[in-house]
Amino acid sequence: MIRTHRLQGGIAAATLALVLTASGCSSGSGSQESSDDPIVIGVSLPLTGDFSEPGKGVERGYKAWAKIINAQGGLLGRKVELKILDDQSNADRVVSDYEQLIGRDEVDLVFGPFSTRLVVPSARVAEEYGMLFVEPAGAAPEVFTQGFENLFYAAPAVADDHYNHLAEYILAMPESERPRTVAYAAMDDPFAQGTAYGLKDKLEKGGIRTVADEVYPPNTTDFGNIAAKIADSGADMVVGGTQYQDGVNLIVALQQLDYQPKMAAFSTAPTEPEFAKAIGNKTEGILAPTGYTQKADYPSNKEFVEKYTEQFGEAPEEDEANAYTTGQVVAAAVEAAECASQDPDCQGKLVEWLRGNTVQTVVGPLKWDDKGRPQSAHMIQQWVDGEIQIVLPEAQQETGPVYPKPKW
Amino acid sequence: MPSASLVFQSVVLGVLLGGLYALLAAGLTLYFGVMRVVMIAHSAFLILAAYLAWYAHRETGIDPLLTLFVTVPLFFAAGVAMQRLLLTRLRPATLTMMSVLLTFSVALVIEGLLGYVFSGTQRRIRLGYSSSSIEFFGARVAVVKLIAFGMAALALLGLYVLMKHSRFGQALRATIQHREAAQLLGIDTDRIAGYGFGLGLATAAVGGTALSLDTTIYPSLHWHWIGPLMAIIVVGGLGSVPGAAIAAMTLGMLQSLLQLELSTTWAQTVFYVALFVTLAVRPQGFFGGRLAQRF
Amino acid sequence: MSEAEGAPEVVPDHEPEPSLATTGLTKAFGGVTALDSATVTFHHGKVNALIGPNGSGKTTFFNCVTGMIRPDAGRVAYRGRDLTGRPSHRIARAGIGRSFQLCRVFPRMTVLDNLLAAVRPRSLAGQLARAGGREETERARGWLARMGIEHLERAEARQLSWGQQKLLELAGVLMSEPELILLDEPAGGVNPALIDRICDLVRELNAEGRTFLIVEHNMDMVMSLSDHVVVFDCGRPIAQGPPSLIQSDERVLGAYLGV
Amino acid sequence: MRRDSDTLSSVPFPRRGLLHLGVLLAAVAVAVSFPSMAPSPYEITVGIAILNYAVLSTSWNFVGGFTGYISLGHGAFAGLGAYGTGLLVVEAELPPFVALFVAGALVAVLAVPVGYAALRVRGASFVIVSIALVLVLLLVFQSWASFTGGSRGLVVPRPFPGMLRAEHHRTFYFLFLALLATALLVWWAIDRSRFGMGLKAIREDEDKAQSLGTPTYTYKLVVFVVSAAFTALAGGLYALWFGDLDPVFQFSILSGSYMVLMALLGGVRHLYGPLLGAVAVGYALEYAKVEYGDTPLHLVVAGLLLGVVVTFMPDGVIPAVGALLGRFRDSGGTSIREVTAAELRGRREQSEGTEVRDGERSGRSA
Repeated sequence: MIRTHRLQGGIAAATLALVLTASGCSSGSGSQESSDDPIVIGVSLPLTGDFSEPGKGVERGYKAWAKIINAQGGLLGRKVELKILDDQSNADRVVSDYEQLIGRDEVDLVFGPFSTRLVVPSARVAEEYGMLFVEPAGAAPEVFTQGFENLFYAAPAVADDHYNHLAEYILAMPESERPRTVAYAAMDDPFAQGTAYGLKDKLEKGGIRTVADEVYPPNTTDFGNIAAKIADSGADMVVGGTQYQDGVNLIVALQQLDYQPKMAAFSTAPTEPEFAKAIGNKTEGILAPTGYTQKADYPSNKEFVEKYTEQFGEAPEEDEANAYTTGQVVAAAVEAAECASQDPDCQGKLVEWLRGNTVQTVVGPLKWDDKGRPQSAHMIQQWVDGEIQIVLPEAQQETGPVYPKPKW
Repeated sequence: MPSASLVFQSVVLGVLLGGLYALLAAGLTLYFGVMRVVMIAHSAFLILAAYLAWYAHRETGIDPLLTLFVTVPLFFAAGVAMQRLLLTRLRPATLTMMSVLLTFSVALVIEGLLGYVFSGTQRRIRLGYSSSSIEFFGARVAVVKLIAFGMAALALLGLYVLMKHSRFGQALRATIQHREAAQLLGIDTDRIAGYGFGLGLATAAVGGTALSLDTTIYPSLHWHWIGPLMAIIVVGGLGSVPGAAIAAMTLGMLQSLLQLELSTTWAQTVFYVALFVTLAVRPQGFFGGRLAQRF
Repeated sequence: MSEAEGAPEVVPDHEPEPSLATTGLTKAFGGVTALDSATVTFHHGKVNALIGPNGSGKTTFFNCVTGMIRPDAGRVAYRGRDLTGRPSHRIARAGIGRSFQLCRVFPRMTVLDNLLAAVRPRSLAGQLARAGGREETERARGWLARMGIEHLERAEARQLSWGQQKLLELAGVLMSEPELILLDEPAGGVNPALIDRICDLVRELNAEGRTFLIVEHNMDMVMSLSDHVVVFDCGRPIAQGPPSLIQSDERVLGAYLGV
Repeated sequence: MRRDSDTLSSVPFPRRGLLHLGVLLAAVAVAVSFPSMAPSPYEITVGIAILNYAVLSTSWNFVGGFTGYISLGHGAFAGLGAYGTGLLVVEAELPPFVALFVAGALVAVLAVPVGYAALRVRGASFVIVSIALVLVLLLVFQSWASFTGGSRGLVVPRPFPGMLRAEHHRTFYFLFLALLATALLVWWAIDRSRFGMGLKAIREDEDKAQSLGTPTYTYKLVVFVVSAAFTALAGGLYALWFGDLDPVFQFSILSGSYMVLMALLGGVRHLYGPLLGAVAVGYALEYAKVEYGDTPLHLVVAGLLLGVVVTFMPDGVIPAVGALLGRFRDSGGTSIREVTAAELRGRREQSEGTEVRDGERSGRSA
């Protein structure tokens, strides 16, 4: 019996020790500003788990930005240093990561994580600690309706507006030519659904009928039934609110059924470099919105593409570009406000400056409304002659849009 | 109201899907039969086999079907080893519960290692015939789906012949029916249980290869499979291979048909609804034998 | 009923009061019929024995009457009360306790807790009350003392020898205050000295008013102990009566010797 | 390893009680003073996470520890508690803490039919149902977007709107601590009750327990409901603290399996087992994240740990360490007071009986 309670005592002591070490190992990087101290920027990214692929893309974009800006002498004469934590694509972790970065590690600035699901919880942490929160990936409408005052989305447009140019183009066609019926299929994900339903709203307003509307969970691997319903609807146009692999699967499943729409638009997937091979090169005529093109002639973009390619051996994609844009936006604010620390005055000045100014970035000039929504639009690309090319808007087009789309 | 051709298309898809479910559920049933073990890692091995097929195809360009010559014996051996080295270590009194945890931990390890080696990226085999299809009474059937179904059907048929017409099969069935009685008949039930386990895992190898032909794979995909499979073996009656096959076809078909009217997500719940209804109304399963009564 | 309750009521031999009785009890496993319309009555206040060759359905009979398995057909009654298809805890609460063929105790509980776990609180408050109150602990110790294993009360049951476990199992059954006690092979795997001890216990407990139904292969024990013997073969009774009669019954010899 | 129930069979001596009390008070003092010692709010959030784990695994242990039924799907009850609380606040506009308890009660009610289906047949079906419950709820909460918010998530408003974040963490730290204390108290009360004795008998040998008159089905169902209710309260409190709910994270098999791992690691038969396991696993997870953050090896580690615990120390660390200490004390000890002469004699008898028992065991396992 004595033994028992010794043991219980031991357990309590061990618990105590663990808790104390947990609390005792904090080592803040210090918040005093001097020109020798680097500016530490805290980021949490999904480097493992469901969002790890785009998460790693965003990481590369941030790293490229840090390298380029340090080569130019840093920010306010101080080097920048990234502190990147892995949130395992998990909302609990992402919040705890930003708590750690802001509370324990006392970073000077924070950048946003990837994916809408993780942006909202983490933006709340930053908001409540009064930190500026510029993020590269929360495009869904929900992000901007939470009442966040410190949040800015560093890309040309929110998800709903990705297809704006396409909607205008379709509605401008003569009634007799334009597609009359549309089938939608969207992944159950705020971003992917946002793109498809943004277009749906606009087309329905223009009198174009919806004949199929399918939502599938992110873990769907078999698209046979969804494709069957779309093909059966005989819609003139198919719109996929897709990420990468589900887009590929959906297209292959549609091709297996020999469904031939007059127009086919999918988000994300068609812009990926692997896409053509993945669907057996049957890409002809597929449309996709994109917020970024390596060919854009904004001055900073040339530098970005060149140096990024040098660093990573391949050209940057949209995720990388949006991360880089985030860096550019924060940097512009820091240079203007001439401060970079957790001090509420400083963070307040950063936020205030972004509210009223336009920033030149690799995706073009960006400015935001009072909720942090960017005010530009996405370009529309199309696979023409085995190559993905910008077709809309006309000002930026590399080739004219092809309609009706050839068989795939 | 969906058109007749769409309904027919769905029926065809349901049959094709049900075939794969049936094969995999047969494997789960074997483990349960010989060892009273609910093998959570079954679907993790399924995904592992799919990854091996994908990897072999990517590296060497060989047809994924050829990997069966390696994965089937390999998985059989792994099954025997797992039974001999891991499951026999557990105390008989708590075997059912603890084996769930043990196989669960195996599933976690496989998922983690797959993620470590191949990353979390979704993968898909690109075959020349990926998007080709054939016409079947007005329904379009993808060639890859047909191949997958054919593999499942062949494997199930093989299993059936093995169990019905071989001496080993007789011993296996005797062990499943009544272990003590089988021992009295001079059957080395431990050895048979090991082989039964290996056989179960071999179905995962076949199933995984079939799966890799037409769908995307990623490390955590196995959770997506284990739920429906467990529901199937309960509905079919734990321990009954024919019961599992019938339940698999029925539920696979139901899922496919329900998708006509419901969203994909809602349609998936059919497995769980069937599971709960079965346990509440007829816990021994709808097609099963007496085994299920006490488990 | 407790040990203090004195001698059993005297029932004339020619008109025994029925204890456990079954009518047409049937149970099949797959294609094998383990119980085939068994109709049998045991006597209240007596030591009854159920014998028969291996596989004659004795254990299945036990399992059916104690609710461990559901019979396919037939009825079970105890002192006129229908118990057919009741779950086994209800049957236990009706006053029927049992031991198991391969003796079953709670292996990782202490000997004393093994007995305390057999206490059956009747009210909600009783359920939530602390286990092992003074009264029930005393009662448990009393039973352990009677079994001669009181010195082991704090050992875990799995640490006990086979024979000690048999005694512990019996003590546990007694703790649940049954009127009728079903013993499945009480002498199985037990040394002769302990068999004698068990026989004495059964006699004492019977004298205190408990009815017994014993399945046993040890014929000496059955014949010396029991008042009434039922012989099973192929899932049904083929003979019943006092031991002296049974010993000379041809059908019994046939069943046992295959004559 | 002896637990409180052993005190039944021994004469308590006051010194031991005092020691127990002292240790308990010290532990409480540390737990209570922790937030004021934490250098930043981050450490408090780690404390909350560990407390949350501890409440969850202690709640799990009502079923797992007492009855031996392993539920891999307790994450479902936590998720239901979280969503129940959130939806009651958002949709029914109940005050947050009223919503919390209403949600707990609703989950308890829901646990009845679930338990009915899961517990009717033994063993395997229970595990299958527990896993299926998580998977089906994930599907339902994703699909029923008009009610649950689906994959867009559900935002639960802060219960204390004006409160600064650090203060918010501190408040919830104490709320979680109070919930943990309640769960431990109830577990302790059941452990020493006749009800608990019946449950433990079920864990040991369900048929036998029933043949002795224990209404096993009812007992299992009751303790299952209690367990579900506590798990739901933990989930609900978490929802109020965290604020953002997403079906994918709320209905996760992994979170359920962590509860099992923690309880098993600490020792399911011990009151403090799950708590200890939660501290160890919670700390290990934090450590693994910092050290090996960007690989999915944490899954491998969790899997291996679970496998090792299941295979080699199914009773957890506390008994394993206890046995080790016991051996140590036996070898050096001259004053083992609790071993009486009678017990020593008993041990001698046991060793004589070993052969028979082994024979018996293999017979039973066959």
